[in-house]
Amino acid sequence: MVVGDIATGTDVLVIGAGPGGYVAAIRAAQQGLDTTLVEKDAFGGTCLNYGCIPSKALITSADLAHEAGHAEEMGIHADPVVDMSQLRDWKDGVVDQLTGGVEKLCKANGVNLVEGTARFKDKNAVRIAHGGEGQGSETIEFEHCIIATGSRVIQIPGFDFANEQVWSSRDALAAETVPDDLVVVGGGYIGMELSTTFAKLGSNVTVVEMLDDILPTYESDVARVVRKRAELLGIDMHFGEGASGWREDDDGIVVTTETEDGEESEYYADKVLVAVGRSPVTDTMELENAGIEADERGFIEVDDFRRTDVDHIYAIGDIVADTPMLAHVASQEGVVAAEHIAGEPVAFDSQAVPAAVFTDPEIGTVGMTEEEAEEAGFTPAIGQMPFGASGRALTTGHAEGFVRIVADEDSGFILGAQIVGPEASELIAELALAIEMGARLEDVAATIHTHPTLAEAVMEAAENALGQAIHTLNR
Amino acid sequence: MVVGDIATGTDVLVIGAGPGGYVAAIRAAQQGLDTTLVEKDAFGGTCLNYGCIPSKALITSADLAHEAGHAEEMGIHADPVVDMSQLRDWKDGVVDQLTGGVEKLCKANGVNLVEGTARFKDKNAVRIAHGGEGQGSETIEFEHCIIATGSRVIQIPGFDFANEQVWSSRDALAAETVPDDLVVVGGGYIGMELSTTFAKLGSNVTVVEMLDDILPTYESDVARVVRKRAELLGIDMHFGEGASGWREDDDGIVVTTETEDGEESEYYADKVLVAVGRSPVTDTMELENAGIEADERGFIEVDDFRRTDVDHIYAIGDIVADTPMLAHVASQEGVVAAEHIAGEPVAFDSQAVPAAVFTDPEIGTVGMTEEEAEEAGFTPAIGQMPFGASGRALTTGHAEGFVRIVADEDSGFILGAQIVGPEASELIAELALAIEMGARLEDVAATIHTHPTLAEAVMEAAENALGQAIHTLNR
Amino acid sequence: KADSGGRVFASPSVRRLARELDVDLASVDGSGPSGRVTEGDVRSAAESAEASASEDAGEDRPRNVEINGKSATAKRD
Ligand SMILES: Cc1cc2nc3c(=O)[nH]c(=O)nc-3n(C[C@H](O)[C@H](O)[C@H](O)COP(=O)(O)OP(=O)(O)OC[C@H]3O[C@@H](n4cnc5c(N)ncnc54)[C@H](O)[C@@H]3O)c2cc1C
Ligand SMILES: Cc1cc2nc3c(=O)[nH]c(=O)nc-3n(C[C@H](O)[C@H](O)[C@H](O)COP(=O)(O)OP(=O)(O)OC[C@H]3O[C@@H](n4cnc5c(N)ncnc54)[C@H](O)[C@@H]3O)c2cc1C
Repeated sequence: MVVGDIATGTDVLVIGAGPGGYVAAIRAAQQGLDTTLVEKDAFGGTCLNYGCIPSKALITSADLAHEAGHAEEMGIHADPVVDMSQLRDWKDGVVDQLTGGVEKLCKANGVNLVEGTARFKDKNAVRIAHGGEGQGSETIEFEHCIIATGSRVIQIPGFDFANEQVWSSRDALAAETVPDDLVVVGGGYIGMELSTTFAKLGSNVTVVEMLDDILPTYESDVARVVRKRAELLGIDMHFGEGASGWREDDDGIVVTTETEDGEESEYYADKVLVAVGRSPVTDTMELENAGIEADERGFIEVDDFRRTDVDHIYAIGDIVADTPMLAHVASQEGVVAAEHIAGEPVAFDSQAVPAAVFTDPEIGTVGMTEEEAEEAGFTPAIGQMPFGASGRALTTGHAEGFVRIVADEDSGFILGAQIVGPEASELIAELALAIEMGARLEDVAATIHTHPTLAEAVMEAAENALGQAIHTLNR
Repeated sequence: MVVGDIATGTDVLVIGAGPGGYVAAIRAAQQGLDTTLVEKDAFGGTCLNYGCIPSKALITSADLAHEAGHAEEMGIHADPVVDMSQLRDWKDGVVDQLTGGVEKLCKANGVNLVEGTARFKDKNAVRIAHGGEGQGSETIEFEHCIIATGSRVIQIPGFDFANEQVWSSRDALAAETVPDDLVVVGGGYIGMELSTTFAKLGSNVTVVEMLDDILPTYESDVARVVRKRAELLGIDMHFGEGASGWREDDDGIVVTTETEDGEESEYYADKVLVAVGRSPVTDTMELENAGIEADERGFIEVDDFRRTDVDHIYAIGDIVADTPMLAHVASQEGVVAAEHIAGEPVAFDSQAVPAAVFTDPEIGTVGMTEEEAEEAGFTPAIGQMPFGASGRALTTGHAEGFVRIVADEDSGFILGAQIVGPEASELIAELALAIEMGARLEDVAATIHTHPTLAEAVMEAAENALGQAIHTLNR
Repeated sequence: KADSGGRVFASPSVRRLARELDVDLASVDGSGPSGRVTEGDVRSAAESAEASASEDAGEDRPRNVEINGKSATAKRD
């Protein structure tokens, strides 16, 4: 590392080493560009350190323990006990392996790694403040810059994460013990993934959500499958209530909520997890010095190549307006930005951005819903296959949910899909490819799908839309 | 049911209600054809009653119990006990639900169901012998016939399934108790699926295989991943040995084997499972009366529309020469035959027939191997992604194996894929669609894949073949 | 032409359309990426076959295609 204030230069400077930034840096280096990646905290960003990866590790263990303890029906008698400190060690080991891998991959591809916080000096240079005492700072001049500074958790009034009773998702993922009683504020995907996880680990979980259902960005019949299961897991859900405050009480806390009409409720808990969303990190690197302005919510507007208003400065990932805050979107935007700088004929023109929620069961969606297809002027043809009619689903003991495919009635082109059920996160991949390839219902229906698999349900849904399903009655 | 010998007529007569026959019958009825389906034993055939479905149900339970008992690393402490009679009840319940569903679906689509054994009287009629005493028989005349009589287990000299110590796969799936010591003759996919299952349920398993590896139809690096895991599960594998006989001994049996050089070995066991393959059932319905001849191994030759030499008689499923003996192949052939009879412009022209093995880990393959691509005159471009570099795989605790994609170097068209690892049976679906659609490496690489999922490894393998992988070093 | 190894690259729906219109896929020049055969390629192949057929016959009417004994009419778009 460079000590003192000296100036170096680079073709491509990438700020932030999350799934947006590190992917952009590796791809830029692969294109033969001299690339520097600056990170102020931990390689891998939110996703690898405090998000996608640790959450999925916790979910795996909670699922396995819970499932094994509730499988008398299939002959399994067990009373699993989860040792949280072992679980944390394992989860941390997975994170370390992956973040270490990112660092190695960056180096192997020739990316220069710099630890420190970047702030724009002007349109062509940043100053990097190195962390510790006396570490000094340096200036890096760049030809092109890719900003990938990600997002931070939103804090709501009265709930300061500095209190040990108030958890952010990051705190929840680092929990040392399982709280007996947990209140979760926010029924979005992060709130519901963590509610499910802690319920399976043994907490009494209460979810309070301002809107009138969990997972409000999903269709109600999709959310319903997850809500029903959450109810069976003993999760207590309260809708139309906003968290208004909390106070200490005996050996726990009391969380108060308020409806629109001012009706108050109180919930006893050990911890309160606030998961009401994330906001872009664009206010700490003196963007204005580079001539870039964020919108009123902090997001940055970009073009098809992820260029900001300042042509040689790109923005990707959670800070970008108009694309969802998801790791794989950040990575794809990183690839597009890096290749565009290298002069490749790329654009962010994905027809289909898949998304998954790792609740019980999982949700996987891609492209348009029926409503969106109608709004876009299509006459939607809908095909559905319940997992209850899937041989594979029944043999796994998980047969809730369905696959739905939305296509254009006239042309048969597949426009979107909603899956809720076992392995939905994986099953959606085939439909994302189908949409990108311009596949029609007929193409998916005519493709042989292995028996017995859950993926057969995708084929059956396509057949159902064509009025030709075998394992479900056609509409 | 009709009693006595009366003659009825039908447009389409389907013989055998396995995944070939019942699918053919439903599709024929959907096309408006008067359709009759004859079954002598159980609706759903081998697959639903004695094959795919019960085996996967057993595997689920064995996996869950075994995993929960071996997850200290992720903090889970459990000592699961499996109650075989409960497990059997659950498995039988799943089978009943599915076979009942098949019957309902046939009826709902207007298929006439007949219970009995069909034998050809001539080119246009079969005689049906009804099961029980005094049930009589009937003659059914047909315009078109689809033969879907499936296959039966192969018996080897000296191992008569009539002995309670000698198990066929069907006996193994109906086991009332878990044998302490089990010898499995045959390391093919059925042998290995059942070996793994019983090892996880607590048996000491010994596999004897004549060839020099398990899963001989798979590439050695694919089989190797399963073999290594089988070793860790304590399965004892002996290659180059053929089972020559068995005898009773104290309270068990002794199985003897012989190498090519005549070297003998003996293995102590409670049961011996013989799983050396299946042969087509074409010798019991007096095919010659219809003018059809099976080949020397009992298979029937068909054309692209699954027509036999006798134009209006079709053959599908396990009895067909040249296509693999798999349930989903049988179903697809059933669809083709039924639609061809109805005059639709179909053909069995699948570019890609996927197959899965439900071992630990699973195998999923589709299309060509590298070697096959070379033989077909392509210059193969190979891309690989180890699950050890997949974030999702690490968070599930299952990171053995890899995804390999075989493409044509010049055009980029994807020709095949081999996956061994977690959910390989599901992941292969995307690649089957890719091949059918004529997708190129670039198409799969540019399709956004949800993070964190195993399906990302498919994308990475495509990127690797293009020299652009992010999470693994490019060759 | 996308037929390395004697193989034509085209989606299932395009292959089905080719059968419906009685077009031999192997003889179609694919206009898709790397020569993949598209729906448009098959339709124009069918149209030019139809044009030359009607030239030969000296009349302009839809051609009947025999598929499994059932006749289908090749349609113009
Ligand atoms: C609990 C949780 C679960 C999630 N689960 C999923 C999931 O399953 N799937 C999914 O797709 N998404 C998930 N997400 C969202 C996902 O984590 C983000 O979409 C993703 O991390 C965004 O990537 P990014 O590269 O834009 O930003 P980040 O990953 O946030 O990375 C930004 C990096 O920039 C660094 N940085 C910021 N400012 C500076 C500066 N001035 N100088 C130097 N470095 C700086 C930060 O330290 C950080 O490391 C989850 C998020 C959370 C919180
Ligand atoms: C243990 C095991 C596991 C398997 N696992 C898988 C797997 O995971 N995936 C997979 O794809 N395949 C699997 N298979 C193979 C699969 O079961 C067969 O490929 C499939 O069943 C073939 O379907 P079919 O319709 O051709 O014949 P079958 O399913 O064998 O059905 C034929 C039917 O015809 C009936 N019949 C026969 N003769 C007459 C007659 N003269 N009159 C009336 N009825 C008659 C029989 O009673 C039977 O019901 C497995 C097989 C076994 C044994």
